[in-house]
Amino acid sequence: MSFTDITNIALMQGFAGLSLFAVLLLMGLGLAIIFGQMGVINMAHGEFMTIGAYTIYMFSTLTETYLPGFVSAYFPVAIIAAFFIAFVFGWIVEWALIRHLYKRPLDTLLATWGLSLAMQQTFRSVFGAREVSPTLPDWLLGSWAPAEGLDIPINGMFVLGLTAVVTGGVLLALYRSRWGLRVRATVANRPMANATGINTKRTDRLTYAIGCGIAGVAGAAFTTIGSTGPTSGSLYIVDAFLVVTFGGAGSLLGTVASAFGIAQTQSIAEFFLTGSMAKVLTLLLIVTILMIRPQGLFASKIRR
Amino acid sequence: MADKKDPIQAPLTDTQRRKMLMGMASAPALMMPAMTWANAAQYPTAKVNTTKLAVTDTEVVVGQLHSATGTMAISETGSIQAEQLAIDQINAMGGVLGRKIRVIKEDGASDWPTFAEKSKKLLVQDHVACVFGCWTSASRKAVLPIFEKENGMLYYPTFYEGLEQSKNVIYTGQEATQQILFGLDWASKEKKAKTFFLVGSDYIWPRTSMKIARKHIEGHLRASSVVGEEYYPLGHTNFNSLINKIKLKKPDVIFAAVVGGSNVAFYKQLKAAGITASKQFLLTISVTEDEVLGIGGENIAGFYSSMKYFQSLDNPNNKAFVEAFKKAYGPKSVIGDVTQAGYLGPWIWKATVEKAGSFDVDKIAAASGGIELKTAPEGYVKVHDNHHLWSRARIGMAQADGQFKVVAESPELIQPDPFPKGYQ
Amino acid sequence: MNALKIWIGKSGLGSVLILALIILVVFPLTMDLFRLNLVGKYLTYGFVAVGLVMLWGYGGVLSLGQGVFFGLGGYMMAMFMKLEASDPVTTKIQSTPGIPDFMDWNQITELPFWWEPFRHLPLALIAVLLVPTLLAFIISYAMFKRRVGGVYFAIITQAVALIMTVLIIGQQGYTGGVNGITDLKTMLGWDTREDTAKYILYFVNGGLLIGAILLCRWIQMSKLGTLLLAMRDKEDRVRFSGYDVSMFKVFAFCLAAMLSAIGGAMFTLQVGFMSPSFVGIVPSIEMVIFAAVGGRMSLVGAVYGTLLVNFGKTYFSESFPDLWLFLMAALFIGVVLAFPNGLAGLYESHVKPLFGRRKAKPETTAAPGDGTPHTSTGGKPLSRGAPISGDVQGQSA
Amino acid sequence: MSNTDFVLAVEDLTVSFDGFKAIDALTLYVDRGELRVIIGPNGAGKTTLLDLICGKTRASAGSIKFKNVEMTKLQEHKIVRAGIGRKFQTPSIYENLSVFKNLEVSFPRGRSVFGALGFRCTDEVRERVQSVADEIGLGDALDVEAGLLSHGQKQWLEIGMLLMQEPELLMLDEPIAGMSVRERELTAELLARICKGRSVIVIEHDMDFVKRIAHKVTVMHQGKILAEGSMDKVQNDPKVIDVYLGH
Repeated sequence: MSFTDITNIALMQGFAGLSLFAVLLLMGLGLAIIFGQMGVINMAHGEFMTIGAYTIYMFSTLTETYLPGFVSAYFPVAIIAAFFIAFVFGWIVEWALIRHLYKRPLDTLLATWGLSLAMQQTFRSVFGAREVSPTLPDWLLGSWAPAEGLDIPINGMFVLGLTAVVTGGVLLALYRSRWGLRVRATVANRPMANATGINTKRTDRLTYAIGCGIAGVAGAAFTTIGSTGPTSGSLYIVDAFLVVTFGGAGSLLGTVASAFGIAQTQSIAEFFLTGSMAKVLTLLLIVTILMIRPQGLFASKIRR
Repeated sequence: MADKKDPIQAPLTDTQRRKMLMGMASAPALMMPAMTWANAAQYPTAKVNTTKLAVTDTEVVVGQLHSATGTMAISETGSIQAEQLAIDQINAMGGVLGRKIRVIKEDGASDWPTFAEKSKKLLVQDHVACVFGCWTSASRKAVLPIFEKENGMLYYPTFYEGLEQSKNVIYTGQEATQQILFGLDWASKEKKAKTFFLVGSDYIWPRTSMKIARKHIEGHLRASSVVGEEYYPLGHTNFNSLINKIKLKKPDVIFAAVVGGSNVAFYKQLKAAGITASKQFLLTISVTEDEVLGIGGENIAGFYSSMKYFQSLDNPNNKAFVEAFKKAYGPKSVIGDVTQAGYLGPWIWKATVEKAGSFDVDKIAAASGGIELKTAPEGYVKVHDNHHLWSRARIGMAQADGQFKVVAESPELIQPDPFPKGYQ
Repeated sequence: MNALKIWIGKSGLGSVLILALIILVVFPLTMDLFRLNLVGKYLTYGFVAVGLVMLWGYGGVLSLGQGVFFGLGGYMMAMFMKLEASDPVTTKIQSTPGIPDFMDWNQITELPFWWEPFRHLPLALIAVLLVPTLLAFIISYAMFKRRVGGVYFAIITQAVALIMTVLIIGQQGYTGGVNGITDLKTMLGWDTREDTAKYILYFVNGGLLIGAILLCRWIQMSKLGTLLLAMRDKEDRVRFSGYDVSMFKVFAFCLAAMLSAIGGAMFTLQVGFMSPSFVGIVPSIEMVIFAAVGGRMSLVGAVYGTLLVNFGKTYFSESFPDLWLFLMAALFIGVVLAFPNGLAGLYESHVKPLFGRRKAKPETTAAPGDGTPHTSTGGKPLSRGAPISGDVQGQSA
Repeated sequence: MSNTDFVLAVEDLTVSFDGFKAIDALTLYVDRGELRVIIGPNGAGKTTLLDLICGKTRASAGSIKFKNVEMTKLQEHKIVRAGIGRKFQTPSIYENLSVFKNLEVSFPRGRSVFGALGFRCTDEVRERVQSVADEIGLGDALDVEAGLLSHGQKQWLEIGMLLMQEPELLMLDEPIAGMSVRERELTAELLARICKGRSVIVIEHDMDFVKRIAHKVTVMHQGKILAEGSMDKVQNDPKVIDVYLGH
């Protein structure tokens, strides 16, 4: 075991932490918007991610069948499509379901749980009970090896880059766009926002749909690192909730920080402990910190 | 109940259904050449059914208990299809003792208590003659006491950890030693492997398998050692830290028993970390053609899997089986090890009933030892007195198209040994 | 006699009586043992649902981790029965006879010390009651003292459920892992799998459940019940009337946990195994749904809800195997959207008016709302805020 | 600061929300048996001050002594049990309970979890409820659901709930908001009666009402005390006129 080897492992381990951070952040982001800005608990978040994953699958199948020459190019298009498909679906769900429940946040949890059951069964009926594997373009596979014994996963870098773009986009939208202004106004004071002519209903619908759209993007991106099947989304939902809760609802910065913290803890613990114990340790740490600081890492102090 | 649409067949069009029947029609000649056409009159119901099973002069009811929903539906779908295919083929040949088989399907919903509830329903309320079902160890453990208490018969298709033997279960998959030892010997001999890194999901089957593997590596292989042993929670999707640990140890072999959704993440991330077949030798005991569907052939090509059956097996039995299966479930469908084991269940049961001349569970349990099946897709199999099957072990190399190329095969049938001495 | 009648009417005992008749007389007379055993199993979930009525309906605190307590109770019972089932004679095939089989499979050669108390039934029973309650106390004390409530509390209980599952599955040498603790046979030599045992256990279970409902009813009628309701609507007012609000919530949480644990123990006894699939998030949410379907304010309704959902699940999954998940989903969404007060709310707003209102003499000590029409009319958010519905209703019929 | 004879001694009290000092080094003393009125423009920190005293908000610095006992670190219910009662700005009563229940719940016994379980409504409790109800003019309305009361009656009911606890310091946040002229008069009389034997702090905007009830007036502005003294003195203070009365 030479010094270079250890440096390489350390570098790769560092990147492993970063890439887990990106994964957690990306899966938590859509939820953070919906939960943090609207107070709605979207238990169907995982299934919206699955929508994204199946979008990639459909695109890959269609491309392979009809435009075999474009297999290397379909992926970015499919990710954008994943956003819009999940967005439209989110829009409909908000209209049909969520808008009736704004005053009862805990009930949104039950209703969206029912929704997630129905969505899973729909995936099963449409795509079959088995997992599928979209054909990924070659440029997304394999690793980038800048030096002997040092392999940086390309899919990890891709997810990291995508997360940066999406997070940046969300922050920009929230703090620089009219939609963001409306959302923040609505969060701060709904009646007042209404009074100043903001259509809060429309804002809510848009917010929910955007949250779902981001979930779709996350699901699409995760086809590069994980499975695509009817129940794939359920693998992510709890982690996503932990990230958002731990970060403190209503604070995107908190979500970023918490994703980073959880990712590093878990990734380092996994390296030095067994997988199961690492998971327990991470979860215990989260719960302990939440007990000391129940409002999450970042939450502003206000007069209660 | 029989006319109930089964979730797996539901998408089939009428044409497909017709094709499927045609496929079956060709089966009798192939499957049971020496078959004597039984007729029900020869076997009066009062004689063949003394324990109030759901057997009439024209019909025998059996149960099928798998997860059609929930996380395990991914894996269990193949078994459901294969068992149904076998039953349809048997019916097309005239049934068992002149009686058509009627199936009551129950959904275990990937939930062990549900398995227990449904198995009890099948046995106590429906009085089924036997049940084809279960996949995970946990579901089997949940139903086993019920089968023993209510004296039912379970045909269990999955390769499993062993350490179990029951009058009321026929294990048509391999117990752990049948699957593991040959593969390890082969790796040691052919691939000159000395250092092994063991990776598994965190539950009884991988843990027991790895225990056996470790004892074998340390006790029976020359100058070999285990350099790492890791377990990850079911459903774990991030393996980068594990991969770095593997890189740190530089093992000759990664010996893997990762299952479910984790499986896909594991192989995708291995590939992304530069661990591909050209650089690393990997032997798994948990990837069949079914799993490759989700993983993607390109992500696993070149790695090895130790099973008793691969879809690509070149023998007439298998050719007929694959053809019939594809006719029934579409040309793109694949057949994994457990799917084939599931297919064996109804045929073994039929042969046993005919040997015993009775549907009674006690008589079947007693008659099971020594039952032979010359028509099995995996080749000749025989039921041992301990209710497991003699079977061959095979090593397949994964191909990019999702199939396996068989590269090694045990010369003899391996005797099942659910309680292996020296491995506990 | 008349006084008794008034008291029964006032305390809503009439509905409890009907439920008791259904559980203890009607079901046993009309069902075969298999179905009765199923009902018995469902009724163990009823304990959880009743606890949730106290915690969620009355206390206004939603827990998504009740499975933890159900599971713990079940595991404690299972540990006792497993030790009894693992005597050295029956386990002589193992490398270490006399310990549970799964320990042997995991190369454990000695019974862990914390398993020892479970050799004794009284200790095991005490553990069934106390361990989950203690855990509930620790969790809820830390949370409620810091005013964690609502959505946050729900999510943190989810995290607890997750941790518990990972721990149980990860430590399979000590817990049986994913498989759980299976193949339980006897309790003090009494074979719990026999038909007579099943009947006895069913009645014990039913009796305990009715007892639990009566206990909760009594709590509801005490000042504590009034305070819980008061807290749900005007927490600050209660606090500034000199009450330690957090301790009341802790009490409600511990009560719900203890009830769940009893349910879990009864489950183990009747079904014969315990598995981590009860501890996780999915079963915990399902149990909340039972209470929601029955009516989150109604103890009796919660039991009906539990029975309805479970019968529905069994029936749908047998009759419409490819549609049953859609039907369950529709049930959940429908209940939340259209009938936020569940079956009990439906009964209050639609069935009860048909009988007319027999107005009892107003009594100062009676529950409020005396005979005035309820606000529980469908999807209005208001009706949830209104604490009065279901069998809280004192005087109207 | 050493012990004092004051029932309430607030010294150097400061609280800041994200840097904004809502109360800034405020010092205030209240005598036994005194009825103090706090006035000041919106945002002066009046309600925050009450929140701080009753523990609803935690102080960043300074001390609050009630009968020479430090209150800033105590939990809210302990502060209440020490003898401080607080009425909120909007009537905070249990709308779904009867007037009787509202008062009964406020009776200072059975305050622990198991105490509440074992609590019985004895004749002593009944008598006490009746007498308080008479005091607040709701003696005939005991069985009425509280939500059906008029706005003024709700205010009285909340005061009655506080009286049930027999506090030594009573803090009322805008007690006559939304009341008719007649109700205001009755409230003024009520306040005059209840400040016998206890101290009362009232926040109010209505100057006529203040004039009528106040023993002493404190004017707050931007988290600080601007002036303090009799109504006449305060009214003529040029600083006060400048920030408040003059506008």
